[in-house]
This record gives sequence, structure tokens and C-alpha cells, in this order.
Amino acid sequence: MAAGAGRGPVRLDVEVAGERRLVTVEPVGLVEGDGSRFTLSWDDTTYEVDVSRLRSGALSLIVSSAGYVSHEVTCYETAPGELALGVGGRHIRARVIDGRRSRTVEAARESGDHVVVTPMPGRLVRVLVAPGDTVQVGQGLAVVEAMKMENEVASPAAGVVSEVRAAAGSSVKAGDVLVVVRVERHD
Amino acid sequence: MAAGAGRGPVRLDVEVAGERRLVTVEPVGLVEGDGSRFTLSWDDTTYEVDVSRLRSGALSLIVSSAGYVSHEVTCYETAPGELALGVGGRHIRARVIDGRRSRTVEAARESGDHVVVTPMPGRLVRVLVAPGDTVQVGQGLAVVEAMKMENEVASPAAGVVSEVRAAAGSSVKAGDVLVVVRVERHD
Amino acid sequence: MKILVANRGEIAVRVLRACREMGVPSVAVYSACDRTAPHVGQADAAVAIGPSVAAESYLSIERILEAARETGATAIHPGYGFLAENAAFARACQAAGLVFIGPDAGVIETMGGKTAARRAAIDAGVPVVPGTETLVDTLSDDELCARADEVGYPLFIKAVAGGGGRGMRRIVDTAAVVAGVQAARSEAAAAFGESAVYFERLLAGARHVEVQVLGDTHGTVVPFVERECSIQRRHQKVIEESPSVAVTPEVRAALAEAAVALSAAVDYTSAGTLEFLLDADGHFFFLEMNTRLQVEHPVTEMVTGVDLVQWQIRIARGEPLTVDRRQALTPVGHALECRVYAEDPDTGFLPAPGRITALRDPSGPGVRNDSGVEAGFEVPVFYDSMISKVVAWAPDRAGAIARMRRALTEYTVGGITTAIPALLWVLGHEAFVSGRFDTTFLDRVLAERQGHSFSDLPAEETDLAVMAAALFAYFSGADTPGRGVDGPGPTPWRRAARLDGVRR
Amino acid sequence: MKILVANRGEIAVRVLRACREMGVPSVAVYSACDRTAPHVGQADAAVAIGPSVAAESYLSIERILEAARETGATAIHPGYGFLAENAAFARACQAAGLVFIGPDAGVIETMGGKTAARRAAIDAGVPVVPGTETLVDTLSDDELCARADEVGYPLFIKAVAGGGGRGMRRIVDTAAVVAGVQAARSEAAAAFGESAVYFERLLAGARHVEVQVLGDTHGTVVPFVERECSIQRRHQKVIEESPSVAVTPEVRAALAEAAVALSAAVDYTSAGTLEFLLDADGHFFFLEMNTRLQVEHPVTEMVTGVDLVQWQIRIARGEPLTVDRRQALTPVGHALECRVYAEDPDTGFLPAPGRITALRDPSGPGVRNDSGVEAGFEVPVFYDSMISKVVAWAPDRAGAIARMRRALTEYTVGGITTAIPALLWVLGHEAFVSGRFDTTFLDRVLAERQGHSFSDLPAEETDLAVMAAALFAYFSGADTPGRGVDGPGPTPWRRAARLDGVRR
Repeated sequence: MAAGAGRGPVRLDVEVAGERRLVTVEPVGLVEGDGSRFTLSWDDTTYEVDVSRLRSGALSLIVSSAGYVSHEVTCYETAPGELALGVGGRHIRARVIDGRRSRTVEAARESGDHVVVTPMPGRLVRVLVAPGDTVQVGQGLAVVEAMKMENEVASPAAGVVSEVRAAAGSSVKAGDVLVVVRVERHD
Repeated sequence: MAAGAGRGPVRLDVEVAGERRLVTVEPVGLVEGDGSRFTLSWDDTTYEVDVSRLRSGALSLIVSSAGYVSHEVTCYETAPGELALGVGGRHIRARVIDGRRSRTVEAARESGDHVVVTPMPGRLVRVLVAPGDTVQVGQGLAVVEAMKMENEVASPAAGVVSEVRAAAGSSVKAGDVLVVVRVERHD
Repeated sequence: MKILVANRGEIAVRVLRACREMGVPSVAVYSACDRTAPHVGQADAAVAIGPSVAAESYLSIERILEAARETGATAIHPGYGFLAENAAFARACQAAGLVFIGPDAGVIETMGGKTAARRAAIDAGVPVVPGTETLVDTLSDDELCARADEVGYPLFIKAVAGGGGRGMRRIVDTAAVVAGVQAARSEAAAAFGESAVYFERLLAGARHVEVQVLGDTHGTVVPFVERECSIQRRHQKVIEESPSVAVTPEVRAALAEAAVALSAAVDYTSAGTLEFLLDADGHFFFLEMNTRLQVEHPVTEMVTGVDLVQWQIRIARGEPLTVDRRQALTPVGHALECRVYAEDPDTGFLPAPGRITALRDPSGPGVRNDSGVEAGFEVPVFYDSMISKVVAWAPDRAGAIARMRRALTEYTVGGITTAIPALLWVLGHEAFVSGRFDTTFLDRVLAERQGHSFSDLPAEETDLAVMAAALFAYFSGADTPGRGVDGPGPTPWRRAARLDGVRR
Repeated sequence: MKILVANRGEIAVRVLRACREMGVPSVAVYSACDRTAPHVGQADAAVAIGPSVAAESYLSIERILEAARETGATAIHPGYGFLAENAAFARACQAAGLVFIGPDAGVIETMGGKTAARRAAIDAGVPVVPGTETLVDTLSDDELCARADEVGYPLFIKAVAGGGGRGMRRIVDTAAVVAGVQAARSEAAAAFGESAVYFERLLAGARHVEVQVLGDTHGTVVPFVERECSIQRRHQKVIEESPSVAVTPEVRAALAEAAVALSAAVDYTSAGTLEFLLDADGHFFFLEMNTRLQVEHPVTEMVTGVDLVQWQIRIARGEPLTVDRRQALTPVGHALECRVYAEDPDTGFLPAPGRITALRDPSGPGVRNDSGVEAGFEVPVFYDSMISKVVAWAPDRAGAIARMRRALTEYTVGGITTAIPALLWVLGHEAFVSGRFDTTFLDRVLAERQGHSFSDLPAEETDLAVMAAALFAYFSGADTPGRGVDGPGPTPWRRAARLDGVRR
């Protein structure tokens, strides 16, 4: 953990539960034992945190500024900048955006496209939509068979199917793009 | 495991339970799944083995030439060429000697010296012998305190103490040399 | 006896542990993707039986018998699933001179077809859910409707060879009968290779209770205290327990009597389970029999102290059953089982196979974890996605629930998504805690959530997630220009993360 | 109530699990080397209390009370060891307004001194091992010898403040008495800061049995079925079990009566254990009382279903004890506990701390593993080297032994050496299996081995070790010139191994 000490403060864009925060991470130093201490702040929130890595992908956090609350959080990267966290038995998806990545992400967002990927590997049994179809939130777009079960991949947004990128009968890996849904812009 | 495939046969000096064997390791190829298949032979023994690495330091061996016996063996290196194995609940020490290492080891052996190290970190409480003392197998040489207990380090051989390399009261790390015992040559 | 376990995952490990404890030599079989699975190392010997696709490995009678021949195995334990209820497999074992650890092939056949089992139950005087025999193909549409009207609505059209909710249709009036039968027949044909269906009344508000039995080759049958398995998602059991809060001592005795009557009538041997529906008035109706070890057998073991798998092996050796019937019917304390699947409750429980990067199994007082995975293992895409069963025992049901919540909270699985958050939610649901639920409970309350995420966090935990994400990124990737980083090149964490991709 | 657990390792995890199950908020404390220990993550909050040396962390009353203040804890659970039997600590907790989860400080004092406890036992009509009061310093050499002659030989000189075999001397005749007392006094002074000693007859062939009690604040004391702890190495327990094969129902009832008489006489509250020696004729003699939770408490939990730690907490909250006395005294099945230490049985059980590189905990039917470590954790050099306690339950003793052997065989600990091979050897020893042993059994049979290695392998396993070593070397280091290797540079395995050194 010594690598963290001695650096200056770092700012990171962190998105959890749909909300973005500009987080300042400032190393305070090594403490007794294996931990490293940091000050983390965003908006009007400031925390003192002691962090240690337990095993591949798991962090132990002790928030000394909040009653020494102790938590183990599993962390792994599912794609560049995309994190899967395990907090108190729950699975949380987070996104950490740096200068370069944020441009790509923003570009994709502004274009109004939702890229629908298969969340699991398997066989693409059926594609339920065709380009030009209007779809609702939650509507089935395709069926992927994995682990003996047929699983429907649903649309994350209402919009119009702009592309179908995979063919029925083909094998798919987790993260493969199946369908692109174009949505009207809000905001 | 693919790294193993495609190589030619390799010869290794393996010492287990005080006996040395010149083992020929010959890759046969990748098999279905994660395993790699090898032919291992020494003396008049030949085995067909399928090996997979399970997690850091653990190997799964299936000996297809001997009734498909399945075993998990934990392996870790305690020093260059020195292995600690866990086989069926037992702890086995093994030594694998390559060209360079063997010279050093042989040199040490021929000199007739037994270098006695502390097997654990702790505090050296007492040294029980002095240079010139005659010692028996199992005789206490020094006392190391670790984990709230005093532990006697015993002589691995009968001989004469030629050196005492650590001082009472000092801190010792596992592997630190405490005493050197010179033995008469046999064979 | 030398036992080959023709299965994988947690149930293979379970059976192999029993072999070890009894000093019986054992053989594991594995498909290509299971080379590093835990059951391989738990056996005395292990044989590769083919590619990952189950049809060419765990479902291949020929390859399994060949593995038995090669290793000198003298008996086969089929576990559950795969070939466990395949009469042809049981016969093939017998023909090859191997002991099949389960009931006779003939009994598997009799009790395997749902309408045949219903008939056997009726003959044994055991009440069944009102319904019909197999609907023969020659029935006219009018005849079909007449039969349905007789049974009454709502009703289920069910596949005779059914299981797991396939080939099943819920029908509420005469108008839907003909189309429903057609749809169910073609679905059943696709799923089971057999199109036969029948009608069965849908009992509103019923609970699923089942009776474990053991039968030996000397005519003794012992029934056990019931298990309740009403917590189901789409007809698949999720949480099981013993005893049932809805079963009185009188109903327990009656269930046991019915189970023994039917088991004895078919000369049942080995472990088996009779499933019943229990209505609000305490009436029960036979549904079907599972002629094998059940996934949820541990809850029975926890409250009776009887090792069901060891008894299967003893019975197969011809030993007489000496389990005390009173002990088997008198639960000590309360046990719950949660099936932990690699699936994502936030995507409608889609399977989420993948490599387990970090794992801490629950343990400690009153907790048993029957697991089929280990850190570093890649949960395959080819089979059922259950990674383990967590069982919690306590002197009473409230204590067992509290202990299960503790166990699931300390259960850490990194690298893949599991349904643990949904299990914790169910365990905290007022209706579950108070014991007021039926077989439709889980689907109903899940529907009420309207896809609401199981990952919604209280404010403090959101902050914790933000901190963890920021620190993880700080350590693993803080080398982007313009972010105030003074270190050149990758940090140790990033190097470590990269390495994870390289090593096997 | 908010409980701070003033301990580490498996017992801290055990207590924290009970807190979780009861919904009681919890606080862990940790020394520098325990930052990544499992108990830190099991608590709701965790506070650093100082450097690794126990005197400045887990033994520092001041720092522990400060941690309680900082986190708003209202009660302290001391576990065992460290401050668990320190009356000053119990008083300091009380003075700070904190509930001490254990008996009153006064009771700790009364029962803590061995001769005071003997006196209390005699007053309560409980038989004690023949012996003396504290031998005052003013006794002349002749007087000492006369006292020793009265007690009879062989006898033990024991430290009044003793424990763990320190300050103890075995004396076989009058000639050795004076020198023995001098030696024992100086050893006791060095170990415990108190030189007082006394004489106690050495009972040949005796077994160690002990009675767990729970006492509440309303005057109720419940005794439990005995534990037997005769399998000891140098006066330290290694394998414990319940019930004892040597205890008849009559002796059990008499032991319980004696335990209750003495506990009630001192107004005992919380969990405590009365240790007895049991001779071949079924006579028992009080030895000492441990005024705290015992390492081996799980075997009692397994055969009675009572959660002793949860009851400690309930009693501390003032709740009345409702454990059924008949249930507490009627064992269901049989339970064994093996203490797994990080030590090397082939070097006379020298401690073997270090980093655990690979870990598979035992689990499955009838097995409980109370562990204080995890993969990646470095077992510290500063404390007791026990990494976990494996507990096995089965309907009978033979089944429990078989299950324990299975559990220890599947227990995989890489990176450090453990005493598991020695445990497996004891479990297979004919005298252990048949139940014919006393407290000297283990030291005697270990001595008979004359240092013979526990790692000697049957021929097939030697071959297996050769293969594993060759393949490990082949993959991790086969890049030396002249060995027929065609690959340039390090293999993936070697890269992985190097990385292990870098990451934390």
C-alpha cells in the first residue's frame, strides 16, 4: 500500500447509483499496520478512511471519521472504468471516469444510443426485434441460452432499434453487443 | 498451462525423503479442459500425469497410468530450489536441483557443515552451545521465543559446533543462521 | 464397494465426502470445463469423460460406464439431475454389473411418469390433487374441454414427463383449453421428447411440503419430518426449511403415513421424496415423487442428525435400515437452506457465470456450506448455475433466519454476481419471517418490486461504495495524465490486476 | 448494548458472529499486524489499539477502554486469553460504566488463585486433588518436606497463579522437594510476577474432564454435559470431545451437582468451566475453574444445541437463563474439536508463522470450522499460533472421528506448516480410537516416536511428491541453460510467483 503514500491529491469522477460525484482523494500517510490513510471528499462530505487490500479484489475500509465503521468491499473491473462492487451483500455497479474515458462515454451518451450487450456468455437463440422497431423499457430484444435456461435480454430504454449486431444461432461472450437502441434526447 | 506444451523433455534432480531421483519431464500435450499431460520417468518408473494449477501454489495431479489417482498438492518455494509440499495432509520437503544450484549445494555438503537456521521468526533467548562443543542429534542448540512460547532449536546431526552466528537477545527472521555444526564425513 | 459419482458441483462433493467418511474408495468424473472443479480433488481417482456439453459427458451413459470400467468402480451414485432419474441408466448400470445407488429401474419408471405416479398414489389410498390421467391424442377438442370442466378452473396443463415448470400452462376457462393443450404438448415435446400432458387443478394458497423417505432392501421404510419448499421462483425452489410452520403434529403423522403407504406399495428402496401440496385447512395432496437424493436434503440432516447419503450407501450394500422412526419424525431445532446461484437479481435473475476471483465461504456455529466452487474456479456456462447451498440451524426458526442472514452477509464472492442480495431481501420480508406464504409468494412479491434494484443502498452505504470505487481506481489506474499523479508507470495494484489476467 | 470484543483471531470472529446474529452492534480492536485479520471485517466498527506486541495492544486496559469510549461501546467481551481472567480489567470496565461480559471481578479474583479456588471447593463440599494451601515463604526446608510427605508422591509443585504448565515441577521423593520449590518459585515469579506455589498429588492414569456452567444474575446455574480434554501436549489441550467415553450417567450427574454447588457458592454468573481429574474408579477431583469462555466451548454447543456466546450476552443484559437443564445434560451425538496450530510437528511442534498462500477450509455435513485466518493473511509471530478449531459432529464417536479425519484431510493450508499431520496420526491411534487414554497419553506416544517424522509417506505418495516437485519446478523455473528448455525468459507461473511478492 506504500505506493499510495507521497502522492498529491487526485480528483476522480465517480458514478454510483446514477449519481456522479467529483471525489478528491488525498493520501494522509501510512498508519500502523498494513493500512493507508486517506481523506476523501466530495460536495460537502469529507471522510477519513483507512484502507487495506485483503486479497485479490477485496478492500477493507475503516472510516475513522464516522465511528470507525468497518466494511469489506469486493471490487473488480468489468470493463475499463466500470467497476462491480460488493457492499454488505449487495452488488453495486460504479463508473470511474478519467479525462480520456469521460469523453468517450459522454460522446456515446449524447448520440442517444443505448448499446445493449449480453450480460452472459451462451448461445443467441432468437433476436426478437429488427431495425426500425419501436421498443419499450423492459421489452425483450433477444434470447440467450446459458446454463440450461433461456434468458431474455431486455431493452434498457424506450426508443427505436437502430442496429442488430448479432445473428441467431451464434455463440456470444459476455459483453458482446446484440442490439443498439436509439432514444429521443431528454434534458 | 499452455506454456508447458511444445517443449522438449527436461531433466531435473528431485530429492524427496532424502532420496535423489533424476526425473525426466516430457510434455505430451494439452488435453481437453485445463490440464496438461506429461510423462514423468525416473529409474524404472514411468507415469502419465495430467496436471492443472488450481490456485496460487496448489496443483491437481491425475495419474492416468495408475488408476487415475487424483491428488491435490500444495507447493511453495521456501528458498531457491527448496520446496514445501502438502500431500494428503502431510508436509513434505523437496529439493529440486538444477545445474547451477547443485554445485553450491554439493559444495556445502562436501564441507561437512550443517547450517542450523531458525525455522521461525522471533527473539533468540539463549544460545545453548559454544564453538568447540560436541553435540548429539536432537540436542538443543538455541532457544527462540515466538508466539508466547520458548522453542528449542535442535541439532540435525552429531558433530562439533564450528560457529555461533547469532547473539542471545537479538531478533531473528525465519531462515537466519544460528549455529554451524561440523560433522564427520560418512560414505 | 468402490463408488463412481456420476455428477459434478456441490452434490458430487457431498457424496464424495460421505465416501471419505465411510472409508469407501471413490471415483469422480469431469467434463473439460470441470478439470479444476473441487469435486475432482475430493475423489480418490478422477476420469475425464468428454467435452463440456452435458450430452457428451455427464449425460453420456456410455462414457460414465466406461469410466467405471477403467477404474474398477463397483457402484454408481447419480446425485441429482443429469442421469439421476433415468431408468435406462439404472438398467445399464445393472447390466454392466454395477450397483446403482438409488431405487430399482422399475420404480424409477413407475414413479417418473407423473400420471403413473398419481395412479399409484390413488391405489395406495393417498390423496392426489384433483386431475386427469394422461390425455390421449385421440381426444376431440370437445372431449378435452369436457375433461377440463370436470377438473375445474383454474387448472394447470402439465407435461407427464415434466419438471422445472416446462410444458406447463395455467388455464382459467374453457375457451383457453384447446390452444393451451396444443402449446403445452409442443413445448413438452421440445423439452422432454414426449408430448403427453394432463390436467391438474390449481390449488390456490397451497404450500409445498414434502416427505423424505429411506427404504431398505428388507422392506423397512422410514419417513422423515417434512420439508417446506414454498419459496419458489418460477416453480424452482429457492429457500427450503424443516420443519414447516404450517404442519401440525397431526398433519405430520398423516403425511408420514401417506408417504410410507405409497413408498411401501412400490417397494421403494434408497432415498426418495414425496411432494405434496398443503392447503390452508391442513389437507394435503400428492403431487409427484422424486426417486433420488434431493437438493434440499441437508435441512433434514440438520434437524434429525441422520446422514442421508451415508444411508443411501449402506442400503445399497444391503444393510438394514436402523434409523429410529421417532427420531426421524421429531425435528430438533429448525434448519433453513438457501440456494446460492451465480445470477443477477437485477436483470431478472439472468445467469452470471464467470471466474470467481475472491471467495470467503460462510462458516461458524450452526452454518453448513455445501459448495461446488473455489476461488479461481470459473463457473461454467454449461450447467445449472448454483454455486453452493448455505444451511443454517438454530434452536428455533427466528434464530435460524438470523443465522442465515449472518452467514449470507459474510459470504463474499468476487468476480461474479450472485443472488445473495435477493435472498437477504426475502429473509427480511415480513411475510417470510412470520411464516405466512404459499408457493406463489416469491413470484408475487418479486413482481411487486417492478424490477426495483436489489442493490439500492442506504445513504451511508452509497458513500462507502463511492469511497471504495475511488480508492480502487486510485490504486489501480491513477496514471492518466492531468490527474495530479506523480508516479511514473503502473502501481503495484495495477500490475497485480494485470497479472491476474495472465495466470491460471 | 454495543459490544467491543477485546480479542483477536477465531474467538473474536466467534463473538462477533454472535453479535451479528443477535442484531447487537459490535466493535473490533486490532493491533498493527492484525489490520487485515478477518475479525476486523466481521465487526461493524474497528479501532486500531497499538503495535503488534500484545502488552501495548490486546493487553492494554487503557487502550481498550479508550477504543470503547471512541466508538460508544457499552459492553466488553474479553474472549479467552489476554485480559479475559484479569480482575483489574473487569473492575476498570465497571469503573468506566461498561458491562464486562463475564463474572464479577470479585469472582474472578476468588477463583483465579488456585489455592483460593481449592478452598472454595472444599467449603462447597466438592472433592479436590489432595494437596496443600499456598506454601508461605516462612516455611523451613524441613517443614516443606513434611508437607510434601503428607501429600504423598509423586506430586506436583504448582504455581498459585499458574497456567499452561509454567511454574510446575513433578517431584518423586523428599530429596527433590526443596530444590524443586526454589525452581518453581523463581519460574512462577518470572512468568506470572508472583512466586507463590503449592503441592498437589499427581494422580496417575487420570483423565481431564470439565463441566461447562452458565449462571445468570437471578441465581440460576445450569451445568452441561462434560467435555473430555485428556489429549494434551505439555499440559496444553489439543483434542477435546463431548461426551467423555469414561463418564457414566451417574458420574455425569455427580459432576453436574458438584459444579453447581461450587458455582452457586461463589454466585457465579456468565459462562465458566470447572476442571476435574477423573480417576480410573470414577472418582473426580476439582482442579481449577476458568472464569471465562473456553477454547473448546464448541463441542458443548454441538451436542446440546445451546449457543454459549449468545447466552453470555443475554445474561449480561440481565435476561433470565432459560436453558433446559435436562437438555444441557443430555448429549445428542458426539462432537470432537481439533486445534489447528501453525506449527511444525517434525521440529517438535515449533511455531511456524508466515503468510497463508492458499487456503481451503473444511466444511460440509457435521463440520464446523471456527477460523481466525484467511488466504493472504500473515499469521503473526506475536500471539498464540492457533489458526482455527475444526469441530466434527456425528451420531456416535466413531462417526465423529471419521468425519474429523475427512475434514482435516480436505483442509488445505499453503504457505505455512500446520500440525494437521500429527492430528491425523492421533485420530488414527488405536488407543485414541478405543478411548483408552489419560492426560499423559499424547506426550507418551509422541516420545515413543522418537522424533520420527510425521511426513513419512507410503511409496505411492512419495512418487506423487516427486511428480509434484518436478512439475512445479518445470513450470516455475525451467529457464536454466543446459536443461533442454526452448522457451525464452520466464514462464507465466514464474511471473505469477514473482508478483506474489509484490502485492499486498
